[in-house]
Amino acid sequence: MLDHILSILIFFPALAGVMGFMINKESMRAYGVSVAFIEFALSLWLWFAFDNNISGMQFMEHLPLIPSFGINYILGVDGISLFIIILAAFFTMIGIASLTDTKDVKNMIITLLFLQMTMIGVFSALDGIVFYVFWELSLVPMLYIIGAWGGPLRIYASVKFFLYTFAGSLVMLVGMLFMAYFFYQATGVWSFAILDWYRLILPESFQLWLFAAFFVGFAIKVPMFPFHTWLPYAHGQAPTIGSVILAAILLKMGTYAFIRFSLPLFPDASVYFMYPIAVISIIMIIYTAMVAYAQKDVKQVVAYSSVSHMGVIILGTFALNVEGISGSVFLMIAHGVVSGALFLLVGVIYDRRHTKLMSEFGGLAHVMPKYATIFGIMMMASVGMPLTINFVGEFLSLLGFYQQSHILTLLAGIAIVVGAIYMLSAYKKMFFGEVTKEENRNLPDVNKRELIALIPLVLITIWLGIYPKPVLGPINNSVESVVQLMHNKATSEEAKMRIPNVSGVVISKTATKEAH
Amino acid sequence: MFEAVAFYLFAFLTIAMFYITVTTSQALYALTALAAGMIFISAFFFILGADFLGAVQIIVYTGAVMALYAFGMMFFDTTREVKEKQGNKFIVVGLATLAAVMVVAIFVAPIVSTNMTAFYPMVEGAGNTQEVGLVLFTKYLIPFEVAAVMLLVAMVAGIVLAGKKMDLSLTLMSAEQAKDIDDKDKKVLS
Amino acid sequence: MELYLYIALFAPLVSSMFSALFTNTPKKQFVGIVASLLIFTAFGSSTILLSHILGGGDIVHVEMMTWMATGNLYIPFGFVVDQVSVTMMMVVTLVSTIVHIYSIGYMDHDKGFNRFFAWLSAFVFSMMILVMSDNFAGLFIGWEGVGLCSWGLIGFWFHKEVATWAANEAFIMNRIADLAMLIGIFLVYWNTGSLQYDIAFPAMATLDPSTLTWMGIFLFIGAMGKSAQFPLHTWLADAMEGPTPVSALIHAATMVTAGVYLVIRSNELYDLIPNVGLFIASLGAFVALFAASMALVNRDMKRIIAYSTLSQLGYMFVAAGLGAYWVALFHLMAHAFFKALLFLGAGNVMHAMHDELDPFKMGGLYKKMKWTAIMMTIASIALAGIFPLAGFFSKDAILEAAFVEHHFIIYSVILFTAGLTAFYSFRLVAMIFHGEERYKLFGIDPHEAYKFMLVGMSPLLILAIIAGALKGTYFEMITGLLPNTEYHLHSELTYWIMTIGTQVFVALAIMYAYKKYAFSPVSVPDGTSKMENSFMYKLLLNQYYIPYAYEEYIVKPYNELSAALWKVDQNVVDASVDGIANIFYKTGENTRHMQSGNLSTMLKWMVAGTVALLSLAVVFGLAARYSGEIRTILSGLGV
Amino acid sequence: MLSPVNVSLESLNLITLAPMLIPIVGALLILVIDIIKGGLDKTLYVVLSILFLALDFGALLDAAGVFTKDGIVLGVFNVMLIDGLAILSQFIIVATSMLFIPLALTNKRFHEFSYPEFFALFLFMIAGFQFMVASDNLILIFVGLETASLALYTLIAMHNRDKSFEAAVKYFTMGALAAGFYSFGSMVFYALTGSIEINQIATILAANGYVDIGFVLVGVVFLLASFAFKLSIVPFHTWTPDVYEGSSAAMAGYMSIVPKIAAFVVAMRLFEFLIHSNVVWLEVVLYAFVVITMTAANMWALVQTDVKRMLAYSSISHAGFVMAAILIGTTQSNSALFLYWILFSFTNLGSFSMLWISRQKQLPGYQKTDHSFEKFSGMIKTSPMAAIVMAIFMLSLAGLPPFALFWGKIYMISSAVTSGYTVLALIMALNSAIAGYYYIKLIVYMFMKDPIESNIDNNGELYVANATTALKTIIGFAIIATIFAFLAIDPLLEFVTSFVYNSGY
Amino acid sequence: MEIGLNHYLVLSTILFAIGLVGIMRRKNLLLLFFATEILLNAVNIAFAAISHYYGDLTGQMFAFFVIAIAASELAVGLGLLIVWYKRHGNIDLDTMTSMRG
Repeated sequence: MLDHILSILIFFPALAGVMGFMINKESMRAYGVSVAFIEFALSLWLWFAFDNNISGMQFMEHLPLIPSFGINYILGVDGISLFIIILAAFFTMIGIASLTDTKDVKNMIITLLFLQMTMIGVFSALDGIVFYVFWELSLVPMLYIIGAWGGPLRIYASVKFFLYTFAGSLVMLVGMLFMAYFFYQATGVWSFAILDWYRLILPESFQLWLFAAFFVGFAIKVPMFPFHTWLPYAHGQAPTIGSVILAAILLKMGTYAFIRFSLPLFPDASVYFMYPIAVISIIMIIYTAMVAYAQKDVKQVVAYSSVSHMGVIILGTFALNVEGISGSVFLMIAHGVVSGALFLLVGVIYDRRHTKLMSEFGGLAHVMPKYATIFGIMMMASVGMPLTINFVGEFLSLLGFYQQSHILTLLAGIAIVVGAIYMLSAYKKMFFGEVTKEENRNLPDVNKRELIALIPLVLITIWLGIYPKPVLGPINNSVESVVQLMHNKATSEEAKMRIPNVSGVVISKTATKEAH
Repeated sequence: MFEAVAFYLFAFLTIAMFYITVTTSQALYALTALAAGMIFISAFFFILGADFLGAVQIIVYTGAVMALYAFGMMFFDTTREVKEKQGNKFIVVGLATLAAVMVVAIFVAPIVSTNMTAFYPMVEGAGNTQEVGLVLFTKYLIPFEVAAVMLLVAMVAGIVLAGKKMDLSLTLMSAEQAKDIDDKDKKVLS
Repeated sequence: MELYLYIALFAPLVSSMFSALFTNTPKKQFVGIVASLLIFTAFGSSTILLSHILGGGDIVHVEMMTWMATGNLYIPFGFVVDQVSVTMMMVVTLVSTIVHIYSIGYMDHDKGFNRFFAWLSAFVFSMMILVMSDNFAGLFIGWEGVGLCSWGLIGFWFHKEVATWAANEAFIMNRIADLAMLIGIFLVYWNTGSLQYDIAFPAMATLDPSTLTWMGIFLFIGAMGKSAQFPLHTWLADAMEGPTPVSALIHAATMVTAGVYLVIRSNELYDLIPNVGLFIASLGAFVALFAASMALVNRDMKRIIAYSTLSQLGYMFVAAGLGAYWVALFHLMAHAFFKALLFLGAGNVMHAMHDELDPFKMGGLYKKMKWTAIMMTIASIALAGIFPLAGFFSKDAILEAAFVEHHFIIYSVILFTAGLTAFYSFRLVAMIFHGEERYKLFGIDPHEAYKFMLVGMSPLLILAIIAGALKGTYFEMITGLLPNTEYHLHSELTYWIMTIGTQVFVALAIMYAYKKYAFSPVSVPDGTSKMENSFMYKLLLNQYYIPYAYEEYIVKPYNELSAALWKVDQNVVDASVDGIANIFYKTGENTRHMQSGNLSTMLKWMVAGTVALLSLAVVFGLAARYSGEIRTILSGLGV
Repeated sequence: MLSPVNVSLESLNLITLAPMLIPIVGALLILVIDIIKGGLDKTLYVVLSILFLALDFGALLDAAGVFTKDGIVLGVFNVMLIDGLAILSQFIIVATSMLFIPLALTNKRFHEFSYPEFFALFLFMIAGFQFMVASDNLILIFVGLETASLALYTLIAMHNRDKSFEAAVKYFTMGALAAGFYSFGSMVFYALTGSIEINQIATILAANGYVDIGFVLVGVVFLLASFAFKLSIVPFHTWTPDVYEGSSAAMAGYMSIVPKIAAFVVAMRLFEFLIHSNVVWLEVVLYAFVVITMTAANMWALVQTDVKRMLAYSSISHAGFVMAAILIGTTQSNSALFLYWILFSFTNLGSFSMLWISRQKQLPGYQKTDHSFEKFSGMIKTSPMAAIVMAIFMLSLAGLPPFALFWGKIYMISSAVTSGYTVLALIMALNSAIAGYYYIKLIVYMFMKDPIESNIDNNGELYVANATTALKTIIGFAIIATIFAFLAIDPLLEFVTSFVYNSGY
Repeated sequence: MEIGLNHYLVLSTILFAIGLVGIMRRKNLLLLFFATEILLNAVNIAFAAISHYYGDLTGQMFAFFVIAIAASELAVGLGLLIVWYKRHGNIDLDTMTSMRG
């Protein structure tokens, strides 16, 4: 079974989704939770069976699909994707468990299960086209979730989300076709397999164009400035569960793809574009943080904060060294947990008051102390308090990028200041002060169902903040191999210089460890 | 010389007739001019030695086609003047003139291509009809048969469209109405 | 010894978590007691560790577990108990224990009693991490942790707008400094390859000075935030909105001294870059004077003490900057004792006065609150640096250091400040405890604090008195780690002149304060007196208009810029995306009439299409046919 | 004197004729049956048609076997031509027709199906298309084209309502003009080369080195115009939306596939050799056609209020997309054309069938046209299965993986990429995004809007008002094929590529 | 003056253009059909001429089939015309605009 565990992970939720049509409406939530739980357990088993010492792909599956055109069903996980898969399984479970009474709960759960299939598919695909299939397919359930259960502008938001990302990924598709063609030219065989592509060394001029093509697709997904404007709408209108999944997993697709595709395929172009992208990241970080500060709607604050944090992830990715990339992968998970939790928290208050305007609240800490506490913990995680999960990622990302540019890191570091500004002021507006609105006086505190969803998130936030090693270790191994690959493939002098040779570093690292 | 005179004469006549056909507001004039034009065209065929084609032209066009059109016109009572709202005449004339001028500009140049071998040459001593027959029933047998099918299609189409009960539309009827019609049909048949 | 280390470290955490369990329940007396006991345990362990170190024992160094390890980076949770950290631990645990005990009484009627202890113990834990960590990353954990707890405690009474505002201000301002600190840490890592003190510092000796200078500057900026040095000082005065025990613990004794601790800890770095050290000293001297001047006219008891704290931190930086690390640490310790005492005393007064903070509305409280008055007076004497109290030994050493190092400007500034310190301290004491009983006008009936609170405070009182006596032992111990820079004046005479001169100067200042505020009638300032309208008075009362400037030139523009950027986001970035989409939609909308449904038009389109193709064909055909000629013509034209 | 002609039967290669003869015989049989005994039920004719089409399919398989063995086969005085293109396109034509015919078995009664002539004409039409694709003789192409077209005009009109007459008249008149263009174009080529067989034309033109480029271009212009009409390339497309709207949904779906593949094959035969001879003009014009057709049709589809009309514009856009294959002109692109069209056939027929099963006779007030978007509001609430099926068809049309059309799309774009048409590839890709909007629009209506009151009351009956088992089976087939297309792509691709390659394209 | 192929081609083009004018100008359906006949006849002249000048019969064949096609088209066209007329009582193109956009 372990040989096909990835396929099982991908298609089990889909199958369960199809079967879900037969389930009675009242029992649907229980069904959804059980399926998601089984899936989560399977993903944990994957982790358990995962060999931490192997830096390459594990649990590979290979099935010819369109061999004459080089499209094969290839799956595999490494340390980079493993945890995002687990996170996807986890958040689907949490999401379903915390679903408050929505209309058409059956449709919602089936959609979520399909969404889960696409998410896990994206992160385990090792074939460009299979990746693309899941990548695109993930838009559909999300479109439905936002469009059917969202706020007043839901249709605008969902269509915008869909079309924007769709347009971007089509450009990426053209890039993939070019990659396959270059591979064909080099070897005489069509192939979309990512591992095959890794072996291809392209001239720098080609790399630049292909990098740009892939970049459009990824950047919109991340979303990077100035392609980010779909996100506030999507989050603003989406139901809680939609925002949670969107922020926690779907956005990670873009950043993950940068590491899976852009860096190892185009090392020279990555170096070439490092500064422009870093500047974009910094704009993302500061600009969106300031925009977040100007928001009146707490969900929009969290949404813009997502963009801001994604900037740090991108920055870490383009540090092009082990520290930075490991940090950015870790931050993906961290941001997933934290922003997911924040959206859940916003959902809690929205369920009670049906408004997300901060001016409607104030003094909630009096009436909902538990809620305020959990929100506070998550907020502090979001602003990068050490010993919370976010800090590890943020610290490593910035640390990594510092090697490339000091000034830009300093500017990017403003994240920790501006982040604190919008988060604290939002928290203050919502929770501090006297209770001014009569409606808020008797709000019930978080209930059991919400706690079931939130407590694990709090625990993870702190656990991985204190002891990130179980996650960081495998990530580090895989990232090292990626960086080494980049170093080996780099053709230009500058790229060779910028991308460290890990094999040399490994020795010194063990030496460092021995020294302790 | 005769050829030239004939060409220019008939060219003038056909152009004039067809010009009348497309411009006159009297349907009857148009029909007559068209028929005349067709006949003049057959004259070209005779000049060019395509006797069979000339004969077919006269029979089919001036005979069958014109008869059908005339029938149609009677049906529509088009003895009245045809009132047509004309839009921008400039566009119509302009486009057509432009097309003509441009094609003519190219067509006045001689064709310089060489090796213009005739694939189905005319045979000395045989009449045009014979030659045509030979080619038609060997090389163009299949197109000929398909043309027969085409005519059958046209016939069936004509019958269906004009002959059958197209004025009662089952498409627009509700189920009950359609049923009534069926019952009536059955009564008629039985 | 490792066990004691862990106990010292984790007892506060346990305390915090235990208290946190009860945050949502009504006040439980035992929470306070248990918390105090646990902190006391930590204190006990620290004491054992101290005696171990004092007894010449080895430095206790443990590596608990790996925190982050990736690439070349390896950061463990490592803790070290050496001479410096054990001193800090002692200060922290001792003051904490006392503040915990005190708080049981002080927070008696507060419904957030349990929560208070959770935060307070969490703070102690963070502080312990800060001082005990054996690497910069761990230091940063504690650094941020104390920031967080400070946020929670300043904003403890979160229903008060000013309190939460002050909490956020403190947090954000600290964050600015933390950014610099983070950059400093990155610099350390990329240049030395490690964040461990015992690897990084030795490696620094080989680095080039400019790198080291940047390192020193960035780390010091971090220290400036935490220690509220100019220009990041405004948060400290505002932080007085928090409960008074918090002010005593965090904003006087421990957290604010973290910056000093950082500089002391990095002594090996700062020794390599004396220029930066001089800058630190100069800034310290400036802040000492600057803060003292603001304390002169302030009408808020706690703020006055806060400014005095700020001023004393300036002293510490002077010492640290001049390389007299042990002196800085000693002053830090002594200051912690008497300043905490002062604050706790102020807390008693506040309690008695029902949270009235204006000393002009007090007066003559000595009769009602004898013990408090004694304690505060002694603390003030210590603060003023009168022999033989703690302040004398530590402050005198700083003055000596400045003098010996020939930084006479710094020396004279801090000497003058010493006089100011004495004046404002006793201005406060005089106004509160002596003179008319002005509080009666406001109908307040003051009472002395609980006994156990006073008893709890007594160790501080004792230490404020006798700490100077420990100087010798301390010196012996600390020079095991810190540079042994003893300052001896060239001549005995100069020493005596200086010492006695200083004492006299200070004493005169105290007498002036008493004369002005205790022995002559004091009227509540109402904005009419001549002094109140003088420029200097206004300048000082408004804290040199710095908070105003921040509000006007930083906060407001930030708000406006944020709002503007949001507009940009909607009306430019987003609008352009929608605009592109709309181009297609609008084009479709506007050209759909091409499909008029009229057959005649459709036919015209077909012909038009053909004609368009034809014209292209003709152009192309002609061009092809006459290509030779065209080429000749073009070449004739020289194209 | 003329000498007698001796023709041996073997040299005629009558096998080349068999596939076309079968539907003709079938059509005649239907006519005869009707004459002998009138008033028989449509089911008889439907089944008969299917049987004859099945026979036709069998004959095609036979021809395919001959082709794989012997290569290109000429027959009956070299008028008939059986090559890979002919076989592939006939497969598509016949298979799609087999899928289409059962759509006549509707729940409601429609005028055309009550006539046996409908089925006879239908089979004649198929024969016409088959002749059209299985020849490179311009005369036979013309005659075949006209046979098919005349039958098609009638089939449209037989739906028997005002709009369908209007549609038929429009289609007919423009078709007549296109026929004029076609004959004029053929005339020019005949004048140039003395031949009307495409491969001979190509040979002679190449031998002369295209000296009369002006003449060639005029000929190309007129032929291009006539095929642009058939393929509904902008600005020759104007008939398409009206005709689709006027005819029944099933017929519209059929029209979007079969006539076009026939026209594509002829266009491929006609223009491929010109493209390969570096007639730059043609390249430029085709490029413009492809881009304008894709983009403009997409933009018009955006603003439609009726689903069928939207799909009409969408099929114009798809035709433009596929037109790129002719522009690119490599084996890969030509294979991509067939692959795309095979995948397009069942996807598009499926989506039109979904409209067909929801056809009402009386339109409620909120609906101005047969299939206005409002009709589908909140479909997921009342008939979820139908909504999901429809959504999958829409997603497939939008080119969303892993549904059928995606594979055709990537293969097509890939062919552009491999031939260096990078910008074209990008334009093709981005047009899919524009197209995404209007497909999504329907999904938005179905899934995100609230249903109209009356539809809740009758439990979504209207969406399956016209459904029977036969229709559902067809849709079921189409949806399964659409979803699981990826399993069949590989054999399909190999099959198509070998056929195209062995035909020399 | 020798009459060459070009003369016929030009004549054919002119007649074709007249046909186009008719196609575009006529709003009466019947008269519109006349114009389509003109188009086809114009081409026929050219075919016959080419056939004559090349001594090749193919052109005449084409012309023959074109006549056949013209006849069949006429049958279907008239059928459509009649159906439309029965419904609407006119054959004016301008009334035929129920579908648009």
